[in-house]
Amino acid sequence: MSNSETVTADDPGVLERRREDLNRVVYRFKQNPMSILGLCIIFGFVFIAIFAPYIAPYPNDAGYQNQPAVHFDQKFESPSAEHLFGTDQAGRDIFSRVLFGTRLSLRIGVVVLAAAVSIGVPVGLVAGYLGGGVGMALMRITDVFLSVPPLVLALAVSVALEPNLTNVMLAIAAVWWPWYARLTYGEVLSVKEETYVEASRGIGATSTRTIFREILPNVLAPITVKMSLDMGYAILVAASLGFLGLGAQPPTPEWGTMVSQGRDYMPAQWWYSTFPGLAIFLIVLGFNFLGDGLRDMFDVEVQ
Amino acid sequence: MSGDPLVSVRNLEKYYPVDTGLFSRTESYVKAVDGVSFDIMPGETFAVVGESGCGKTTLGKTVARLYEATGGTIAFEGQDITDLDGKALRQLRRDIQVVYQDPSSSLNPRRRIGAIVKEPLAVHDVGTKAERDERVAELLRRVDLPVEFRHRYPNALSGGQKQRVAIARALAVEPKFVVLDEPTSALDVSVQAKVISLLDDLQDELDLTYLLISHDLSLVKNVADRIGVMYLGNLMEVTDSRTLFENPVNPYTEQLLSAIPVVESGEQSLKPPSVEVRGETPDPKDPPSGCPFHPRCHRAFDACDAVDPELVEVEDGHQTRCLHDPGPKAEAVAEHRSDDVTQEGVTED
Amino acid sequence: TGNQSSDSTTNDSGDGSPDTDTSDDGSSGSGSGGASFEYVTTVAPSSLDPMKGSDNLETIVLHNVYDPLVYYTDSTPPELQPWLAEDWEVADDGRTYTFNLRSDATFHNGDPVTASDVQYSVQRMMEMQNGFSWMWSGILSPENVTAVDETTVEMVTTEVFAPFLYTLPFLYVVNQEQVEANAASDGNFGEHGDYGTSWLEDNDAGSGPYVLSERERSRQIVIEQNDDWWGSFPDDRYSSVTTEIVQESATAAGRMREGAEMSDQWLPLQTYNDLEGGDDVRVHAKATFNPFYIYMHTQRAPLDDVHVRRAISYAFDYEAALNDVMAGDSDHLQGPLPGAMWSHTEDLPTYEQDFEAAQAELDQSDYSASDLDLNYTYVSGLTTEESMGLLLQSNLQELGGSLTVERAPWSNITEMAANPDTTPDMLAIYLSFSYADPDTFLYPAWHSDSHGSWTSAAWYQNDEVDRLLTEGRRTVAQENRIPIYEEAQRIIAEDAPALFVMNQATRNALSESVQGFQDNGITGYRQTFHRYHQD
Amino acid sequence: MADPILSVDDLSVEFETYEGRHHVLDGVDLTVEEGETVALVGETGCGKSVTAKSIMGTLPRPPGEITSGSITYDGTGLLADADAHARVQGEEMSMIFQDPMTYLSPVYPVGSMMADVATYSGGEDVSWLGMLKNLLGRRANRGEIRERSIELLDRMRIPDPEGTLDRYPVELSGGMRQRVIVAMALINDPTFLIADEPTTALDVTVQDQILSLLRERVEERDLSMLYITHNLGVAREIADRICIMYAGEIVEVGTTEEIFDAPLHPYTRGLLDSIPKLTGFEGDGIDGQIPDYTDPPTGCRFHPRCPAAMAGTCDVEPVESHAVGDDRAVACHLYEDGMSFGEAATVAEEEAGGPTDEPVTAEAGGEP
Amino acid sequence: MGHRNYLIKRGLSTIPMFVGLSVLIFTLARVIPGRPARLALGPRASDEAVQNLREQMGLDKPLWEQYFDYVGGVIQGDLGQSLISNRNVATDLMEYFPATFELTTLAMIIAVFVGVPLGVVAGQHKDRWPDNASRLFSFFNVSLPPFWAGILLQLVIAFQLGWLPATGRVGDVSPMPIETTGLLLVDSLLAFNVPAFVSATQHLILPAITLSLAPIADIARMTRSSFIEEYDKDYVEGLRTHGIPERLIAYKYVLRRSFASSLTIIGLDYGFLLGSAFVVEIVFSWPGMASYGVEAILQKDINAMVGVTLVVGASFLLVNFAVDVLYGVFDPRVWHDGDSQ
Ligand SMILES: Nc1ncnc2c1ncn2[C@@H]1O[C@H](COP(=O)(O)OP(=O)(O)OP(=O)(O)O)[C@@H](O)[C@H]1O
Ligand SMILES: Nc1ncnc2c1ncn2[C@@H]1O[C@H](COP(=O)(O)OP(=O)(O)OP(=O)(O)O)[C@@H](O)[C@H]1O
Ligand SMILES: [Mg+2]
Ligand SMILES: [Mg+2]
Ligand code: NI
Repeated sequence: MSNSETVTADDPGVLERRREDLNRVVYRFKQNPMSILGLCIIFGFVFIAIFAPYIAPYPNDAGYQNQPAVHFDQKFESPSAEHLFGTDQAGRDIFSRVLFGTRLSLRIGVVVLAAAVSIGVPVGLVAGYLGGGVGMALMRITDVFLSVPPLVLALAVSVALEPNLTNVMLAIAAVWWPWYARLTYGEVLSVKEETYVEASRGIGATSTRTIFREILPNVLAPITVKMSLDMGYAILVAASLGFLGLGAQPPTPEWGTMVSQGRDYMPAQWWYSTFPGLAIFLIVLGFNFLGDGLRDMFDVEVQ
Repeated sequence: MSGDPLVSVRNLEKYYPVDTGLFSRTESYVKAVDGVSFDIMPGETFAVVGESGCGKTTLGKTVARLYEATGGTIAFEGQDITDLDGKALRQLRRDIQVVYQDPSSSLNPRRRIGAIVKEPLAVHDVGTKAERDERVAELLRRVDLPVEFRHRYPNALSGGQKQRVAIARALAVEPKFVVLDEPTSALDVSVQAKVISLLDDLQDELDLTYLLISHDLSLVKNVADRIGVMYLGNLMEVTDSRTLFENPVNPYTEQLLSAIPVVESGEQSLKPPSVEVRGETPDPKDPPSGCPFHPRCHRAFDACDAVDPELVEVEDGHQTRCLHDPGPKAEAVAEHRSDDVTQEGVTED
Repeated sequence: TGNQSSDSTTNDSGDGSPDTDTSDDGSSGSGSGGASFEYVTTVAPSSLDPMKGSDNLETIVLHNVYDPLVYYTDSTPPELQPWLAEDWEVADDGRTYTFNLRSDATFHNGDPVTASDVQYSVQRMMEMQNGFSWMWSGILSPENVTAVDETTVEMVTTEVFAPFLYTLPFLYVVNQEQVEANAASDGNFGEHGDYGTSWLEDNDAGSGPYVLSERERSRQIVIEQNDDWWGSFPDDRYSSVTTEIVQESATAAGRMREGAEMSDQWLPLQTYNDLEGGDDVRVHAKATFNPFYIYMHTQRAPLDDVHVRRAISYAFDYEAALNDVMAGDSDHLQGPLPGAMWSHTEDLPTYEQDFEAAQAELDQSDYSASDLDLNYTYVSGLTTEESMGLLLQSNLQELGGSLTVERAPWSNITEMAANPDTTPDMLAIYLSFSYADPDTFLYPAWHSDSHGSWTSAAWYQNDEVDRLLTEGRRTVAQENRIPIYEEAQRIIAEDAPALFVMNQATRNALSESVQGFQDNGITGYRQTFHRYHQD
Repeated sequence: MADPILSVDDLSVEFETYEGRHHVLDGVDLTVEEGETVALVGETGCGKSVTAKSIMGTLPRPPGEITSGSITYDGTGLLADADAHARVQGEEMSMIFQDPMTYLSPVYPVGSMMADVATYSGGEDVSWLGMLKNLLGRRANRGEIRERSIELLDRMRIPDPEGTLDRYPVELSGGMRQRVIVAMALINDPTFLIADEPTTALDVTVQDQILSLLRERVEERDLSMLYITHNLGVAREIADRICIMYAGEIVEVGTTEEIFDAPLHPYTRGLLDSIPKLTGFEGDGIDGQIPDYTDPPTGCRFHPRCPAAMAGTCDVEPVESHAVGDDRAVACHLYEDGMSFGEAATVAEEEAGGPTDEPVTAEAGGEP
Repeated sequence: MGHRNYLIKRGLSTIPMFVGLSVLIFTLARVIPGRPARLALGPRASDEAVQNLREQMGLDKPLWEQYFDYVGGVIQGDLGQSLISNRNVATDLMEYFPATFELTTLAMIIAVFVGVPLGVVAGQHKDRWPDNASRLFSFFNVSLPPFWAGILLQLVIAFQLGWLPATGRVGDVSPMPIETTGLLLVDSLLAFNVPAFVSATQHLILPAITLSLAPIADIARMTRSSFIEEYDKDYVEGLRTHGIPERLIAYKYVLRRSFASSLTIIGLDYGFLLGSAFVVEIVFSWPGMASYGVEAILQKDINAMVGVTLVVGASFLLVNFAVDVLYGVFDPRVWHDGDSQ
């Protein structure tokens, strides 16, 4: 007992070790100014999402607190000090709606990826680890999903279900998991070749233990990177569905839907489409910057 | 040799299916291990040497039950373990451990040394948490590593240190039999020497039995009690280490020995007279007919490409696999032996 | 009762010649030389089979290529005028109709139009069960149509159905011989094979003023003047009409500016506003028969309480709806019927925004404002309906209730409305119009027999109204039907099973040069190109 | 004696990485006489390849940087004059690499690569047009080059040399590939050859074959060769002279017999002891590991591992190379003042006896 | 293994994918709530009529039976009747697919011809300004929502500057070229119909550019990273040591391998592109399969929906097959996969 205590006394200390790790991460990260910019953009959007009610000049125009407001008498006002991004066909402040739209987009991104990862990663793990017929079958199924463009499949799924927001998210997740399955599968295949996996079997560990202790931690890096890149894409696909008329219900502001509605009023009311589109662009850009930085940091290649 | 062997391998086979493409239902195999038999006595070091791709690793891992044998039997402490599975197999793993060739890839880069060494204890649910920690410290000390290394990640260790960690892990559950798969081939010589002497000490101390796999004849000569020389999935010659160097009877052993670069002038005299080494190891998917070694053999004669020799005992405890010592296949050889051809007559095909 | 004035229906607008404003038959025969007319639309027709087509663009083409027995005039509300049938009479039983066909009508291939063609057309319509056939299901079956002689057809309806004649402008007469000759042998209609359906997509078998000359799916449809038409064209007629299908309203607007003659009525309001400013384009806006309702689910709490429904009706801001959401030229509906329909009565309770009245109604109900937690569903993509929902949402909020606005694709909405449990609390619907009779608005919406259809999404159940509406159908003479419908309207308006929001103005953009356009409010009959001419 | 064909003087190379600056080579001196084979021997990471690359002029810069020293080839200073370097590299020198698996382009038949080497080595540039022609397979002296290649492969004892030219590297075994690489290095008749561990990845039997091929070729053409290896046995077979390198420093130079029969430097001795021999093997290896180049030990770089390290001297004072007889030099404080091996051994004995066996805890470096 | 074997094997492996695809799509289409028969007949059709149509369409049979009927039809080129167009879906697709094909192909060509050089330039100048500029450009491209990018292009180039038409596939030209391939560019060229060709090209430019933005970025990124990776390989060092000119190394050796890696991305991107076409065609009123497909999906026109998705999936599979074949051309190791280690 005393011995084990002396052992810990030699120890550089957990905190210090953590800091060391962190330092390295920070160092790699600092090398890449774009990823810092990305991080800033994302923090910016998260900030906006949290504090939207306080930042937005007309929170009710975005349906805040279930007290949606309309001002048909102010419809289609062009951008001004009062309405930074102008107003829409119901006289609502587009600026406020764009700000509130952040909440939805982030939520979609998070939910979609959480769902996609929780289906795709286990499938990939199992297929990769077991290999053989089961693995083959699982991956063939995955490939079938992959052969339909995500947007098309999501469109079909979200129509098959009732077209509300939850189902849109489900639909996107349904087309997204195969990418994670494939990525995980590929990673598992290469990690599986590592001797430490065999070693784990060699000391008598069960498959589950091997998968979770030895394999999973080693495939997390590319998955994390892909997730951060995919946040942007998921938001983009959701916006595309919104654009095609499947998205959040009014008056909830949804960027894709706004772009789509604004299109009817082009080019006269150009601001209607332009600003929500810009928001999508920025947030996706932010996630791409970040993801790319992470990719450099973890030094992994994901598609 | 006396007493019962700890490990007894009979006619062990391990074939890898080869995908030969269109429509064929994997009828073709790489016969990585093709009918190998040997015994290992308790406390002894049995070494297998051979060139790259000859099936050494496959043999070692099949014996350690990491791979399923295609045929043959493996007995451990007199008990047939060829078909153990499930819990019984996991139990067996406490007795049989493996140390791998590449120390970098045999340690999970995302786990700390402490956790890696503790893993077998956790798997087999040995002791309380405190006891396990204690045991890990002890193990690290035993392999001459500072105890505080337990908090490091493998990539902060040098190759030799990693290999020590791997050894500590293998020893954690007090195995009786350890398969050492080229444990030092990834290390520098100055480090290799240390690891080898560590393994040697451990063997004496813990009463371990080793199956040592290596391609380095000089190394093997110094550490092994008995040696098997392997070529294309077959054991070509098996004997104790002194005899192998003093009196090699198999032409392949001769070639191997004569090709060793030596550093001391004294060594030169221990090598057999220089023979010409020809060709390279054939494609294991498409092995030659007859004796697998005949296309490269400096002593081949025309029977060699027709008759596959068997491992026969030429003297007590000294086996070889060559038509010059034909054993039961004598008649078949005689049939083919039209003339006393030794050198010419066989060409690569 | 009403078996008296059967012939009174025949008389309207005289004597069997088309109501071309300029007359002189001499010009009609000598075909070519007329101008060409470009009609721009954003809607593509799915079928040009006269027994399949039923929506906007389809009927536009069908009306110009096929002749029905009777035709609508271009007045509002439209009246009936003789067409293939020179005259007709209704027997005293109110069920037997005898039509005398004109003898000079020929199909485009030269065959004469005969009574058996009419009989065949009914048979084809009712057996294919597609397109407009719902109008006559349960009312007219093929075996009750007989060709008395070459030019006399007798139809016997299964029961008295007063609007029957008003439905006949949608029954196109096809050339039996030609259709049968071109029918594919394998199809869904037994001995009739495919009933000629695939052939009719690219060819016509009609006798109308124009001949289908070219159809390029999703691009254009060209119809050319029928030189042998029995009727007459105005002098400066359009001898060929090209319907150009464009995808975008912006393109449609562009085509108009570049000199197209006319565009359809489905462009966004904004586009019409933009067009109006232009030089040679005028936008014709008229509120005819395009009522917009917001149904309230009368069988679900709290909307099952008439006071709640009235309270909501008082809470809605009709002013904003008509002037801010719309452009100010739509009408506020008074009760269920558009003002232009005969039997509409001015003397109905009309709802204006009045929160005091709303509150008063609410006080009389069993519910309080906080119970008003409702859902409003509209058709995806219809911005006006969305805006109306948002407006209602803010109005209800003011009242103390709440409303969620939901969009659903049209295909889902019809599904939802089939079942009272899935029908939304409030449903925004343009009650599309078919034949020119009050029955077309009232029966499908308010008679309990119509429950399950999207037209009846209020699940309204009032025995008195049921009785009146049935009686209205059974009463043949129009003057006798008027009081019946007035009474029904009054009850419905009092019950407020829907917000009678507006009768939306229909817009058409026309080139300044086009004359003869009259919006009679009937789908397809607006675009009766043989009535148009250049100035 | 004539001037050496290659001489490297006081070469220091550093690398800039995110971990900091690596001081890899620290004053390397090296000479190769005409017609001589010199082996550069040392363990992994000691800077052998960096030395070779510096000589060939293919050191990646950045991150590498030559901070001092000179390289002279046949009287020409190479470091000062990039053009001369390029010319010498192309026309006079050639190199054989360690890993036969990765030093051939996987997407061209080996013949195509050989032809390119034959055509372009010499450093002349290629025009876009020339490249297009090349890609379309119509270079100028195609037939001649092909013949030369076939002949060379044949001399490399490659069965079916003609067919081999049209094969892709994947279709060849490791030994075959290594022969092709050797052939490629020899195709333009270089006068100086650098072989960077050409047999490390091969089996002993194949290694034996390649070594005898190389020996033959060197003798036949009177090539000068710098042979890099970590295998003392191989060095003994091929080299006339051996340089032992440790952590970026040449610690000992001598003829092959001298090095093996009477190693002077403690490292050389340790190394020799560590090698398992047929005659027996009692060696214990050398404690510790190669130091971290970001912060190399002061004084003698070997001192933390040296059993004979003299506290106060070895860890403080930089070592100089001391000539011990002709052609023989050793960089160790023990041999300061021209001490002989015997004397040094006594000193070493004393020193080693003093501070007992250091536990492995003291292993140097290791921090990332 | 020989080349032919590889091709056949690779080709055969797409068949189960195709079957899987059809099952997936088919099932998805049939579980969609909403009764297609009712939709087909219009809102006021009688229940009886609906029931009849259901029987006609076989919707009352068990799902697997419907599937086999369907597959039987597909084999004969019959994709079932479209509810919205009242035609066989195959006929519809023959009409709409060429437009989509023309658009996506041009977009892909643009993407390759811009993306690859961009990636090479970036790779050659790693971490210097051309690299940073090219990467930034790529980031912008992938982040642009295609529908929004299209709208912006329309706004600026079509509406503001008036350089190119905003929507549609061809302007008001007569005579229209006769349809032979369905690809307007090809048809008009075949007919030497210059005005039609010019107009078709003008109409094609904006949507094709919009579609190509994201793949440009992807291809550039992939080319860059594989170029850099390849540039780091030992054999490149070897070539350099032998004094091979840098240009030859870069363009003969490195580019060939890195292009092979980019090819995989090109295959995947084609699928992505078909997906984006769904929104881009809407924005530009492009009369292609995607607009038809969106309509079909929203209107629950199941046969059309299945048909469109099948065609999209099949194109994707085919393109990827082609890519794999091309991959073998650029990297011959593929043919010898399994020949030797
Ligand atoms: N998982 C596998 N699938 C197919 N073939 C295999 C597999 N593992 C090994 N082989 C083949 O079996 C043969 C023997 O391989 P093995 O790894 O046992 O050789 P080895 O003697 O250990 O070689 P080395 O000295 O290179 O480690 C080789 O030809 C190898 O290609
Ligand atoms: N491009 C580089 N960037 C950074 N460090 C480098 C680079 N090349 C070499 N080094 C460092 O220089 C040191 C010497 O490397 P070098 O390749 O010369 O060793 P070596 O003696 O050839 O070893 P081996 O026997 O493993 O080939 C190593 O520590 C390595 O980390
Ligand atoms: Mg091995
Ligand atoms: Mg090296
Ligand atoms: Ni092949």
